[in-house]
Amino acid sequence: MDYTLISDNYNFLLLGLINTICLVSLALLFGGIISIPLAILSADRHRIFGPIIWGYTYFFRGTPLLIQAYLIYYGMGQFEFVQNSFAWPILRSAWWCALIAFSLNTAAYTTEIFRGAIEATPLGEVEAAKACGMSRFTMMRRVILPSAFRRALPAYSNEVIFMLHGSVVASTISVIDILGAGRVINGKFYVFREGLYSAAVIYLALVILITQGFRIWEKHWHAHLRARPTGTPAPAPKH
Amino acid sequence: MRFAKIGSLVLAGAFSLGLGAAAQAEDMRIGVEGAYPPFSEKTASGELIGFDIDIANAICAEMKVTCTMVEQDWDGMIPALQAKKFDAIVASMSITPDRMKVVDFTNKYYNTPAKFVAKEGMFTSDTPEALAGKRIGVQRATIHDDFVTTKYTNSEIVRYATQDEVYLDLTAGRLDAIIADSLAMDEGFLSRDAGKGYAFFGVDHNDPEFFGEGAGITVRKGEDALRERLNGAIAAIRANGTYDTIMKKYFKIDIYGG
Amino acid sequence: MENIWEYRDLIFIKGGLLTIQVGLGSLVIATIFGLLGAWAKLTTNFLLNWLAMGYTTIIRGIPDLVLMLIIFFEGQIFLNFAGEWTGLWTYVEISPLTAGIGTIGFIMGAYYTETFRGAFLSIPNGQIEAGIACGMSRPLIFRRIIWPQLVRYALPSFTNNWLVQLKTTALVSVIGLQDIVYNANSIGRKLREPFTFLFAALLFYLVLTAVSEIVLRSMEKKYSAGVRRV
Amino acid sequence: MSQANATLVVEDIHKSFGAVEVLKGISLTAQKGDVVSILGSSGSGKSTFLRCINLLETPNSGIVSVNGEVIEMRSGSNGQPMPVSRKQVERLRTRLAMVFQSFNLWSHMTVLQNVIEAPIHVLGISKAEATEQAKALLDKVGILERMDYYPAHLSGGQQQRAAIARALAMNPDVMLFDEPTSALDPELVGEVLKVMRDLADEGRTMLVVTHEMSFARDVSNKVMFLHQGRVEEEGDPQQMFSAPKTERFKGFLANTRD
Repeated sequence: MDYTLISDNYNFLLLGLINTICLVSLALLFGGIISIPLAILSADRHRIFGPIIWGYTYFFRGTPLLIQAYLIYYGMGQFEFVQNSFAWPILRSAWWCALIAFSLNTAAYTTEIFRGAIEATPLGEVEAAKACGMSRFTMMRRVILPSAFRRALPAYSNEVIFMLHGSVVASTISVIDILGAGRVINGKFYVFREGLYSAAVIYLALVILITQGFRIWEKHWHAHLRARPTGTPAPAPKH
Repeated sequence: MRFAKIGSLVLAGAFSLGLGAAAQAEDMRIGVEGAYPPFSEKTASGELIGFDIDIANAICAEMKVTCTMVEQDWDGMIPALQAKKFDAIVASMSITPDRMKVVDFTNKYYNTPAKFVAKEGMFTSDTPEALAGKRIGVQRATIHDDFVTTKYTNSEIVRYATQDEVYLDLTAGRLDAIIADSLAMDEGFLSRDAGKGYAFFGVDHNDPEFFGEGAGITVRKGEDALRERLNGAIAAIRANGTYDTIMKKYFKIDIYGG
Repeated sequence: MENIWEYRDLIFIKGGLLTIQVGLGSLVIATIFGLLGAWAKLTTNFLLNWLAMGYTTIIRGIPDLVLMLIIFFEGQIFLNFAGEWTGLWTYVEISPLTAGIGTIGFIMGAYYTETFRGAFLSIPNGQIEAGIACGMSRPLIFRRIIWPQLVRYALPSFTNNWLVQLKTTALVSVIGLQDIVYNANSIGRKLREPFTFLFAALLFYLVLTAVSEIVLRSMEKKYSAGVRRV
Repeated sequence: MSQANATLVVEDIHKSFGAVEVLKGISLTAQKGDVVSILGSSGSGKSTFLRCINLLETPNSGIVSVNGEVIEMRSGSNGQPMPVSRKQVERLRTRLAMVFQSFNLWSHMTVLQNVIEAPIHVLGISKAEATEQAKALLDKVGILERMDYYPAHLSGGQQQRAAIARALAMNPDVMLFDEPTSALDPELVGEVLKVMRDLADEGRTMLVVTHEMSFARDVSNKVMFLHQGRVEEEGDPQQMFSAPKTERFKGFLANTRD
């Protein structure tokens, strides 16, 4: 391993790190926004939207992200009308194509996670809300979703890590993400260890950071689930 | 198979899932690319064809060795050679000072200049100034990548794993210009349906600092015996007309270069 | 569309079969690694615990494609080195197929480790004690009491992992293995119909997923007989 | 007293689950300050009756009116009746607070948050006002010092008292208790019953489904005994307990110790 080669080319790796972080966090943001209404509708077993949402999640969860990204990046260019459309300035860029593919993909997985969490809401808590005269909207906003989000957190933290793992696909459609940066360095100096191992270490560090972050978040959010300590319990933290 | 001990069979089996095959002295594996028309590409049935492939076969025949073609993505080509996944690379790899630091080359087996291609009439000059702010597509880890990365610092360089992808994104409108071997682009792109409306612009680029002295066969450092045998084979097929026959099959001009 | 028909052999027969081959081959490896990993995590040997911990942490920490590229090269270098060092072989090739199967198996093994560990922990200890109390030998207890329940408890998570694994096989195209993705992508590019060909590949995966789900879910049903009646 | 100014009037409620008819026409009138105990063995339909009153179960037929306002029903698309206006149901539910057997506190909120939730988000009271009121109520049920705890960290008796405070916070016209002490350990029953006694003394209108005979006898001013979906016997508690008219109620009393 030639460490000077890595330190001399840290700018590529930094660019890759920024691209990966931006892509993953924006995809999670968009995916999250899309998934909430979809999860509510599909937990509701909506007669029209239910099957459509099921089809969407099945399609995106049943096929590899790699092909989804290829399809959006290479595939869309096949059609003249796409190239002439208003969307082309966005679809033209590999970065945006990656973001679209990632967002749609993670939205599908997140929808399923949230749907499961919503369906697992204790019936009694829903009835208590009804008995208080809450409207469906208030009940969803104040009782069902807040408790569903908490229940979904462990599964969602896995999804975040899977999204980070999946984001390496960006490097195969010419985006310089972390792996892409590693491969640029490798290609430039005809080596393989320097670039790949740097990428591996950066990804590992990111995963550890994410895991720790979620652990802290869970600790805060799951105070209501933790077993009661023996003796006098401590009061919940003030918000 | 020349295993010293029976025990090794067990070990090898554990690692290789039935694919372990010890190399025999007169077996050779050659690394090729498969996505660089007309030098190497694949037919509908998955067969490898192209100038590089034919040359590799001719050389093997000349050396009287049995050759296996191993396909490898371009940017892992040299690492794979060093990991001994194959013994030599016949993949239009240019002989450059940078690469000479890590591998050895035979004499060249062809030499053609690099050139820019864009939509017809879009550019008149290919200087770094003329292409400033434009998106230039290249294949990753090629001499062309090295050239534009170093010289065209004001342009956005977009790197691809294969040359095919470069063409696809040029025609998809994602790139303003591309640079690659002129011959490869002429035969593999411009003269085909996909390349309609695109043309060369600017000058021939053959600065030896970047472009070296032509394409050679690549071997690991220090494998002088193999290199000399390959050199001998190249000289032989040039002398006996095999080279010319192959060349005429693919090109109208002489690509060996002066 | 007629192009897809023309290239059907290369895409669906050669590429598709390779994809299935990689999937099933790596499943065998992953199951072995998973069982070994679960055993290493559950045993009281400190070194083995530590090793298994490291294994699952690294795998969960590094994207599969990065690992695959690393193992593709390092595995070969290691084999060469081992051969030279022991003098047992001069060259053993890791073909892309071997590398793909081995790497995916190795990676997914970390996830199966959790599957099998979880399943093992779900078996009430009392049942094992009951077996001991009946005078059953350890292998007998494993074969008659632990194993059937292990399968039952592991199946749901096993199904999920397999569905992930199936999709992971697409990555072998990046190390040059000519699976369905590689072929669809390269031919689609060549013919300038990338969408058509990639979409065909997508549907192929969708079918594999659907078939796997049907088979595994029906197995789950069969194995969960008597687990609980609600 | 006439039905016109009754707080709660329920007339001829029928309810079936599939082919099983659980309620076969039950009526009830509660004036302000009435404490009605509803008794019956399990499966007699007493909980279902209570749940029909605030439409947690939709009755197949029958009329519910609160403070003279009738909940309007219509025939739904599947032939089953459904409320004409969800808004009306939601509004009337705020007048009919319910305390559940299994507490049903919202597990992700602290006790205080549970109590102020509906006043803020359903009644539209300001947070400061709701908090002040909630603290007073929590003090009244004796768990003020536990207001920042999550439900999972409280004993069953404390949780049920918190749930009563949550119901009281709506300042309802009628409180419905669905077996409020059945899920509690015996030593915790007393603290909940005491709170309920206090509420009765205050003149709250209460409907209580219970197995606590002492409560039914001593606290309520009216007792209903249900058997297989019908009212078997009803009337003044003292009379009913000292001289049961029906064999079934006699048997029920004999089998129930308090």
